[in-house]
Amino acid sequence: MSAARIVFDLAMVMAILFSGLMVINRNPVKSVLALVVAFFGLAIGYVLLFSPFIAVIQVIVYAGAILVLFLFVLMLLNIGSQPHERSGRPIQTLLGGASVVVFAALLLGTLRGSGSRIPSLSPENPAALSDAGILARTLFSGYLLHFEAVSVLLLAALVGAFVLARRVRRA
Amino acid sequence: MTALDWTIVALRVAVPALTLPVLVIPLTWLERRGAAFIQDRVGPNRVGPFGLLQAVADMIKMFTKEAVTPAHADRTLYYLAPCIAVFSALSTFAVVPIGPTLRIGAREIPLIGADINIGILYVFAMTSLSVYGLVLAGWGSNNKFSLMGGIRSSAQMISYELAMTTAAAGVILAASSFRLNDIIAMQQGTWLGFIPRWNVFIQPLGFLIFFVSAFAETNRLPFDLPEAEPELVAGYHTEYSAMRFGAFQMAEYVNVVVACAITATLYFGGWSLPGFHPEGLLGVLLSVLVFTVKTAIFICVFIWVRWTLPRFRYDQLMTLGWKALLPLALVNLFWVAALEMLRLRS
Amino acid sequence: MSAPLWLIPVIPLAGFVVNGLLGTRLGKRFVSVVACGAAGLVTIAAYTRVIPFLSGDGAPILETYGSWISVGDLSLDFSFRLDPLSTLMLAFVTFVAFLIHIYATGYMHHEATDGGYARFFAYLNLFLFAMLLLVLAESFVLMFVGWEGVGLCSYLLVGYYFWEGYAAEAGRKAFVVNRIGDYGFLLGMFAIFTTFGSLNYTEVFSKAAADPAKFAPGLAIICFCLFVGAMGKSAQVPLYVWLPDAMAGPTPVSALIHAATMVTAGVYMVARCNVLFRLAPEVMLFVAAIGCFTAIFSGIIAVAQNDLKKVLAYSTISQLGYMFLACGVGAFTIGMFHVMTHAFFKACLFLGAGSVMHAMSGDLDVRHMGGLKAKLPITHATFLIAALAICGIPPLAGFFSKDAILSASFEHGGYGRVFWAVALFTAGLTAFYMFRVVSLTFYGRFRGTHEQEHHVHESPTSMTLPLIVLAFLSIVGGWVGLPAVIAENGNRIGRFLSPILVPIAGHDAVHEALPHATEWLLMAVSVAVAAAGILLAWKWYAKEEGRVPARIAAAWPGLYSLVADKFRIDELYDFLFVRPFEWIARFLWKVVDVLIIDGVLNAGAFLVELTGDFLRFLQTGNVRNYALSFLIGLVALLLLVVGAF
Amino acid sequence: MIGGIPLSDVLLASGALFCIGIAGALLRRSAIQIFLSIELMMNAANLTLLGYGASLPSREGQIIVFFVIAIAAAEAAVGLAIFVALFRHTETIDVNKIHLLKW
Repeated sequence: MSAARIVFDLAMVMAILFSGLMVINRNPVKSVLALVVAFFGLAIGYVLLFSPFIAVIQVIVYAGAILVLFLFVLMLLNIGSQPHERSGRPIQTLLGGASVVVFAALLLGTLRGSGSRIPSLSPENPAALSDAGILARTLFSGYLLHFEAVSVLLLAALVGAFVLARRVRRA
Repeated sequence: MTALDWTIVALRVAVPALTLPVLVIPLTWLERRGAAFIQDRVGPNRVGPFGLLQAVADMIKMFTKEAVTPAHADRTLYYLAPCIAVFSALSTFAVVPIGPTLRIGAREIPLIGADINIGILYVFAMTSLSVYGLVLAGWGSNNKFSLMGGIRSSAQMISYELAMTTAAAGVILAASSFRLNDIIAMQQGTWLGFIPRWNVFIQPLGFLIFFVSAFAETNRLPFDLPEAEPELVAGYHTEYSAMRFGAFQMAEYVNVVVACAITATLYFGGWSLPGFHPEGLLGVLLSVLVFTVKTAIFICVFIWVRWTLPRFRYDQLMTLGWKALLPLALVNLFWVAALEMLRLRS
Repeated sequence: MSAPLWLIPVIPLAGFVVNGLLGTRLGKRFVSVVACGAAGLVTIAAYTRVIPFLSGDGAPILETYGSWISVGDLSLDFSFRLDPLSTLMLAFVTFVAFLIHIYATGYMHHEATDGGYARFFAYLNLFLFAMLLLVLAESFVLMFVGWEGVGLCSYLLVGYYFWEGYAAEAGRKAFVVNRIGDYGFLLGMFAIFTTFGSLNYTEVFSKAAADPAKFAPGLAIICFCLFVGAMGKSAQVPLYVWLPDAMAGPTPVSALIHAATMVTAGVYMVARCNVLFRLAPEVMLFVAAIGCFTAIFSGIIAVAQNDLKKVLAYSTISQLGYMFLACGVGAFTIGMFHVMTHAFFKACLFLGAGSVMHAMSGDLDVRHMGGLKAKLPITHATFLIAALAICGIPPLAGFFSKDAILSASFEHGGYGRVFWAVALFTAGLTAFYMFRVVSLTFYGRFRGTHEQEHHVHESPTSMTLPLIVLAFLSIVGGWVGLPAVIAENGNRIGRFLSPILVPIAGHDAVHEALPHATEWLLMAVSVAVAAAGILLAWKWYAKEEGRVPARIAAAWPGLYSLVADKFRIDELYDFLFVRPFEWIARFLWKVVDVLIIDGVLNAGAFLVELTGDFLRFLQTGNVRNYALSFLIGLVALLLLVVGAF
Repeated sequence: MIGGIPLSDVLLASGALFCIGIAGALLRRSAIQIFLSIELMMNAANLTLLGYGASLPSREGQIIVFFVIAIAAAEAAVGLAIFVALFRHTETIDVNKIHLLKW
């Protein structure tokens, strides 16, 4: 076991644990917080997968902006812990749980069944992947149109969010 | 790696992590004396010569006071908040180069915590985490003033992060690198023999925006809306006392130091000076001194501004961030991009 | 300095755009300045081309501005043509339009500011644009654009008082009847394209002229279809019924569109296609016969009308008949000559009628008028001059053109003599009904109400000035076409227009001129007939105040009412066409649409609704249900994939 | 192996996170937690992309993740705006109680 693998696995275990906490917790604020930690763990994993740029973006955008936005909304609307009450939809819950289990089993089965198919092209120097400069050059040459399209999408989202969340004043 | 290597790595991490909290002590003194000077008062002058030990006394007081936890607070979050605040403040400094590479024999010791190739992005990432400390303090205290402070800080920090990052993007563009050492390297030398090749001379607008945003990011006056005393008692840390309160104070001062250090690095050449080529141990120490002086100057500006300017209203703060700084930062970015294009053409 | 041809239609178009978009905001004065400015500018621009052309050799000038349509074999350019024919039209269309624009500023002055005024002038400018496009076009298709454009403007302007039911109906009628003619024109264009493979004048005419034997068989169809188009636009029997109703529009519109310019487009088109028509002698005969019949038919109707503008409308139809008669007997240049002189005196008459109407507070019934000579001296004088001109009293404009038509049909031989006789009688009729209205309007005693008498006044300068100019042109306008017997080289317009009659291989254009004595005799006869008509009308209506006609009407009440009711042609059409169409429409509506189509749709809708009634239970509104079904689908897909392993 | 990390570890972690995300989205009733679970699923997908990207090696993985993060930001902004509007209207975040869009 290499040191990288140990760190990676630890980070992943942390991410999985806190994701579970996120799902289980009744307090949405703590849920968000658990997810922040999970994402932080994922970011560590990303660094080890030679994607430090993505890792930092992950922290800046997800942890630093999106989840803060969640917190902001929760605090703005003052949504605290939700009282525990029965779902009243047992079939939904049962069927949902069963589907998740089946899905997980299928995933596991696929992974195991395809163990030999996972590409094991030994990369000569995957460390080159972590160079943000080359990544930028790839992004801005081969994917410029996509980049611009995403920027337009973000603008649309900005306008949309503004329009949706605006308090309609009745004259 | 030998044990010596490990020791050096540990030192590179530990020295800033230990120095920065200690720096809070002289800074508190500086702040209070500076305030007194500006307000034409005497200031603390009883404990030690010129009251120099006043801050130490304060610290002892904080450590020994009772740490009250409000009855209805969300304990987890309440305890976690100051830790996050200190953590994010301290971890930011890991990528700031405080001097050139030190050569002792065949060994090269870079005077930087971690010379990663996305250094400046790391700074922003960590800064963006610092908001959690404030927000969770606000939420966990279960106090409406704290909550208001928390809400304010989350909106304020996200807003100003935009302007700050966009301003810094100008520097990144000019340096073609996220690495802070590269950014320092590109600022060495002079124009016309006497103007240092500092970014501040090419991008004065960018510098201004970055510096103003830094005030908002560190919650310092005139942008200390999350803790605005007249409205919110003490904002997000209303319910904190003793050393937990001290942790927030410490985080604030560390943030100030880091902001000043980053400003000095991005716009004023960091540890370098034109015409100064550090050689040997002495040279490296002089470089560190240069860096310290530059940072100290900005810290003084921070203190000066705090006691000079009144607090903004919240809507003014938002208007300034979104409608003035962000567009101006974009203008700056276009300007730098145009310069780069010209440079590449010629 | 001369304007490019494209500028000429573009100027009024600009006026239209400005007035149409901004007119209501900027007030009457601005609208007037823009509209009249556009008309004036276009007149100047046109004359910068007309005057050099008059002194040139008459060779057509083509200006091409780029490709317009290029589909398959069809290739059309945006190109304009300046030749004697279009020069003539350009010269009088722009000038008369300018005068009428000025007149209209006075006439429409009492219009409400809320859009009506600006709308009127915007449409007027648009009309001018379309008319100039029609005139300058180098291809049938571009001409058709102008042709439809003037039709549209005619519709819009006839229905100008759209809130009055009759105006809207009249506009609709004009549009529908014109559509029949346009359909003919379209068919004609299709036939031309299949026959000649082109729709450019130059190409079509040169091909036809170069090899008449090859194309002659198809030409009868082509010319007939084109003439149907001309019949619709130029109000010939049987498609004339829209023109009298079109008098519902404001009087400047009647003068400009329904007398001077648009209605002569048919004549222009026939003259333009003279090469084709000359190769189809049977259609030529048909044209002449229709023209001749229209002339006398509408002349008779005019005698019994009491509405001043209606009389002028029927007179216009009659005069258009003359023009087609001229074309039909091969005298295209004379037809165009009459188009020009008619534009002057008929515009003058209409504007005079408008002036009278202005004075009479909108009343147009000649039975309420009388003795207006003293109150309206300028209107009276100009109206009288124009009336004399239309009657064909020398040396006024109408005399030369009408006399030329008469002698042309006389010398045509064969049926031409019959046409001559009918046309001669119509000339007398024209003189009679024209002077009937002149006498009833301006002489005798006033027969209207007291308020009207009190109100009667001469029109403002902006209205009388165009009247004077047009009256002057009604006098001198004919002097460009003096017959050879008066001055050897007097027929300048004939010589100027002669290049449009492209020589056709195998057809010699030589015809023997009539002996001078015969010509003098013909002139004398026509003048005498006209004078007789004038005198009779004068005696009956001015001196005896209509006692004789009243007795005649009383003696044959059936005949009188038949004529007064315009031979009940509208009723006939109503019975023959409109009613059957209504039945068909009713059938399509009640049976085909409501029962069959709606039935099918409703049945389909019912089925969909039924399905929806069951399927809607799947839509619970609960997001988690949807997410669950989504996941179950995913699991199923994954199972499928795993199974395929 | 990617610098010492087997790809199967990456895929296993990614699958586990994805399943947790699905379970959260399906079984929780708080709209906020459903939203968070969706974000988590997206991150699980990102992890896979980066894992394969590093293993191939190819930069496309990072680029796709870059776009996914940008789109997630847009989605979060609009989603939260909808959420705010909805909450103002219904005063609840329980999706079982928000079922206006039905027959």
